[in-house]
Amino acid sequence: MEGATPTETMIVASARHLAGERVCFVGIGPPNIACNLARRTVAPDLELVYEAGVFGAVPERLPLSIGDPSLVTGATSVCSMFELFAYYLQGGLVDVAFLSGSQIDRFGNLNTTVIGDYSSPKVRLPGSGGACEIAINAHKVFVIMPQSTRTFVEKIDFRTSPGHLTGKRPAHWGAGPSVVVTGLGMYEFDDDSGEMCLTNLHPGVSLDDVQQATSWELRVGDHVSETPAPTEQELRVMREQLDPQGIYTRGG
Amino acid sequence: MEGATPTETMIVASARHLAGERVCFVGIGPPNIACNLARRTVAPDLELVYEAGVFGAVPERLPLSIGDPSLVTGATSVCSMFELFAYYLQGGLVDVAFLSGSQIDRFGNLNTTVIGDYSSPKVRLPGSGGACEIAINAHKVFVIMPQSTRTFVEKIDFRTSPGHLTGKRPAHWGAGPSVVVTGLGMYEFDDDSGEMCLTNLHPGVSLDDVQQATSWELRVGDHVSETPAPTEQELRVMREQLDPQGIYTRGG
Amino acid sequence: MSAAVADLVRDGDVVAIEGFTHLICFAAGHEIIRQRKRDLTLARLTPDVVYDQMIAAGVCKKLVFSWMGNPGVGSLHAIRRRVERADPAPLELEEYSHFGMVGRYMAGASKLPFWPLRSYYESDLPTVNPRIIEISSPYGDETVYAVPPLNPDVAIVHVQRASSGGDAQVWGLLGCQKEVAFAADRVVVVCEELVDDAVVRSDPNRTVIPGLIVDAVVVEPRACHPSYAQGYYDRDNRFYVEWDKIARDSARLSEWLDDWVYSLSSHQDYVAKLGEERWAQLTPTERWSQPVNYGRYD
Amino acid sequence: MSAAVADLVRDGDVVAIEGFTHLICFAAGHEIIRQRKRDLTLARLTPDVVYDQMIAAGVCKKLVFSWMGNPGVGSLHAIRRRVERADPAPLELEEYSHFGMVGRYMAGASKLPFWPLRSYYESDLPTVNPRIIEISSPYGDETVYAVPPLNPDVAIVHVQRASSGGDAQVWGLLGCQKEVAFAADRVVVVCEELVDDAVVRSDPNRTVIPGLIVDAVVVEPRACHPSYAQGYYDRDNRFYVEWDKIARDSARLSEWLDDWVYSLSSHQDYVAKLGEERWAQLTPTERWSQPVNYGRYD
Repeated sequence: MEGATPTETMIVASARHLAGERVCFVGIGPPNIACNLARRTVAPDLELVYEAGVFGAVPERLPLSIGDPSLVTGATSVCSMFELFAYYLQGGLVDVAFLSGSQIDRFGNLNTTVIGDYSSPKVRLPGSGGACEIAINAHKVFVIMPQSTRTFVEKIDFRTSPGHLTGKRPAHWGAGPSVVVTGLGMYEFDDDSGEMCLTNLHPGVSLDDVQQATSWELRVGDHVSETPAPTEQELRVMREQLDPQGIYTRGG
Repeated sequence: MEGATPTETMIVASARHLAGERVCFVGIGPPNIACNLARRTVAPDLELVYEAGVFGAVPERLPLSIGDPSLVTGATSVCSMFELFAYYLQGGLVDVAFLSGSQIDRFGNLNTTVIGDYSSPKVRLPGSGGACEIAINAHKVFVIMPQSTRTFVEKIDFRTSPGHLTGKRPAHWGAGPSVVVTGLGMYEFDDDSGEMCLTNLHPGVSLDDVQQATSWELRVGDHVSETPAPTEQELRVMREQLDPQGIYTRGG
Repeated sequence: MSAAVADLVRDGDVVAIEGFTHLICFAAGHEIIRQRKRDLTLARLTPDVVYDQMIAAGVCKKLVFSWMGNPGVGSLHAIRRRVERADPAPLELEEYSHFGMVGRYMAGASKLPFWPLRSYYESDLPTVNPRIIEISSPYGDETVYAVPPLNPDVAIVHVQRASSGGDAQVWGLLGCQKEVAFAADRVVVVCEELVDDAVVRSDPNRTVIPGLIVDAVVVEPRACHPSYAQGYYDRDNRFYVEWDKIARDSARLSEWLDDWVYSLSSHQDYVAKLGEERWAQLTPTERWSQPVNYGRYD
Repeated sequence: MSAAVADLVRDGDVVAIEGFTHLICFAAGHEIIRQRKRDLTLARLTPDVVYDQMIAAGVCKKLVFSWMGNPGVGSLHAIRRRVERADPAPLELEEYSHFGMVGRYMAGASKLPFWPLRSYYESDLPTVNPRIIEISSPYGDETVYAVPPLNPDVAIVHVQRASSGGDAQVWGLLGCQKEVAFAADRVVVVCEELVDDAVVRSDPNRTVIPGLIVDAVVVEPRACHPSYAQGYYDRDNRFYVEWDKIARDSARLSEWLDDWVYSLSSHQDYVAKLGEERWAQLTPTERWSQPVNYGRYD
């Protein structure tokens, strides 16, 4: 089987991190593939929650939007968006939520609103959607996004979703970003400083590569491991079942 | 056909007052019979709302409780109690609501909580239920209750549901009590003083009778009419269809 | 039921057996009496006959409510004796309106520190319950009232059908079954029928409670008598009328508890004791919903 | 549709065509374009392709929203041109999060002066939208954020089935169809199928909107294309992908509006123009819910 693309490695690494988790708030695209891969490998009991109001989705195909009809048919429960946000998310039932962003800073604060000034933006991005309340209320957050000096920035242009702020989060929020997975490596957050810290390099990626793709001086963990390459089984599930057209995993 | 009992006259008079109304928040007992009588006579398009979460009920039998299963089968809509109270009542869709009470004062303030002191009551009554929010949010309130010096009192022991307070209600509430129907007569409220004012005496009832059954000096309208006696048709619908056992109308 | 109550209801707990006239789990109340739980705070919009029975049996020290009565009949005499005459012991009350209680469960379910509503203005309720507080709108002069969240230790919720995983579906009056379940720390789902997961999944919009938040699933048909389960059995009005006479007399009430609760080992005994003739009278004819097509998307 | 839009949508109105990915009434958007309405404020959680079309056509001066994008594909280029380059005119934005928008509709529907939620802490959203305000809990130190009510002048809500009186039933994703309808002054219900009142009344728990609040009922099958109606047709992903190319180029976009909106007289023409082959591809196989018994109580 052909070797993994960086996106595939990113998805597989995220999926493995879902081992032992129960309730996952899913976004569309790579997080969705990661969650469905985890259900077929390390987390068979994972329950998928979609902000459109679905709990316990069992999609028969790769959902192409956050509200795909395949998420509804055969699901455990469909409720109003109010109930989903109030009872599941704000009520504290979501163990892990996936977020992404166009910019992230060293504390895991995310921007999905604008590049440039808010009132005269260079690029107008989608905005919060549910991200702001997800970032605050989910027990923990997995960030999955591409890495470059344009995305890993010293200062984000707009804080849509709070991460570890400037080091610490209020105790009555969820724990915030716990892992960041990119196409190059993985990061966790230092308990004391709240700062992103490299824990893994994906196969073939050097320390220099990740520093080159980061706008600040990267903090490196004491023991940086190489991410184990995606297994044949993981690649097969992903390529044959979850994204046969390669829309998300191979830019198809 | 046998002549009307005071309760029957009270119910018929209330029903006639529903002419032209659209959405009515119904209580159990006499109000329920009045509403169903109105649907069969003066207000065929009246929609019945029950606090249990029912809109557009078409009960095939006389409901024996506020949440009788006959209110559900065949109804237009059943929603959560939150939605009923928030969207229908608080949202301003209820034209008329029926309330009752163990005590009422001249301004239509109602007590359904305690007789005596709250912390060591002589008689513990049911409490508000939905009455407090109904009194505030319905466009207008019809009060239906028996009349005596124990019920028509100078000062109520507990204000469960605000009427015209001490004369005026805030403008952003519903208009409050608009009519009081008892077994003896009917009352409306003076626009300026907010005070209850006799408008009708039921057949065979004298002015002296109603004053004897009232603890304050009763205000009497300029033109007190005699309530037209229940017609044969009204009595027949009530006795044959709505309360064949006479549970509410003849104390059976 | 016996195991669920033994495991999940603890002395001193705040317990809510909800259901607005519909789906009131009397069987759970009886089991709590049988297990002689003590010092419970009982929460419920409408303490009715089941709470009169529990309070008479001495399981409860405090009642949180919005309307107490024997619906369609009259008073709850055991509760009134305790409130009016401390007979045989006082009963603490914490009182709201219906919408206030609904809001309390919703705040509890949503982890909100308060719930706002347009009620209580110029009522005496806030003067006797200082937890009902007037607050200002940040957008103008208007005020609303706030009620605090209610998070019961245990919610006992009856439903028509559930899967073995606890995914529960309800039709007819919904009451606050969903809100109290999401608000509670521990949830017992009691169902008329256990169904295949596929039945639940054939109609996900009908699911009111996900198994995720359920700690025990009890299959106990007819557990709501004399209350009712839409489509399964009717309200037994005769019992409500009889209860008025039973509860007026504390000796007669004790006798009733002996005959119908303490001397029976389970709700199945209670169902049998009522007799098939009574159940036949309470069974409605069928009236099925028209199904809807969810479509298969693969 | 033509009459409903002519009668109920007025220049300068706040209009909400809701539906979260599901039941988005594109046909209503096209009719508004065709009737050349002007100066509308468009509200919607997720301005997607339908609002990109409407905004490109010049019906809108302001957008109230929480997430703008072509779901699963990318950006909305007509909207971005107006926001980033005022091309051809500026577009005013009022921005919340999803839960904030949901809360705004709920406050509107409930006549509450604000809606509280646990969001926005330490986000920059309140700094660019001063209507998002931090408030204190009356029960302790905690704060929450408030959003103001949103009461659209008109809500246009697509549903699967409705009676001629406007009682409307929905299954699958509910979005905010109920909340926006109760919040709006005027409501247009657009349905896939008109059904007998008896069908609605066979399953009252499925009714999302009562006819009481509905001003017009429009029967317009397939009105959600390229969005979908659960059980009736699938999302037409090909169109979403194509839109990305069309909308990048304002000349091409104008041409598309000419071909698919201005030159057609109704949505029936649009449906026919897409062709039966396309519709056949979008039709799912059947998957019916298991019915429930409500019982007849007489």
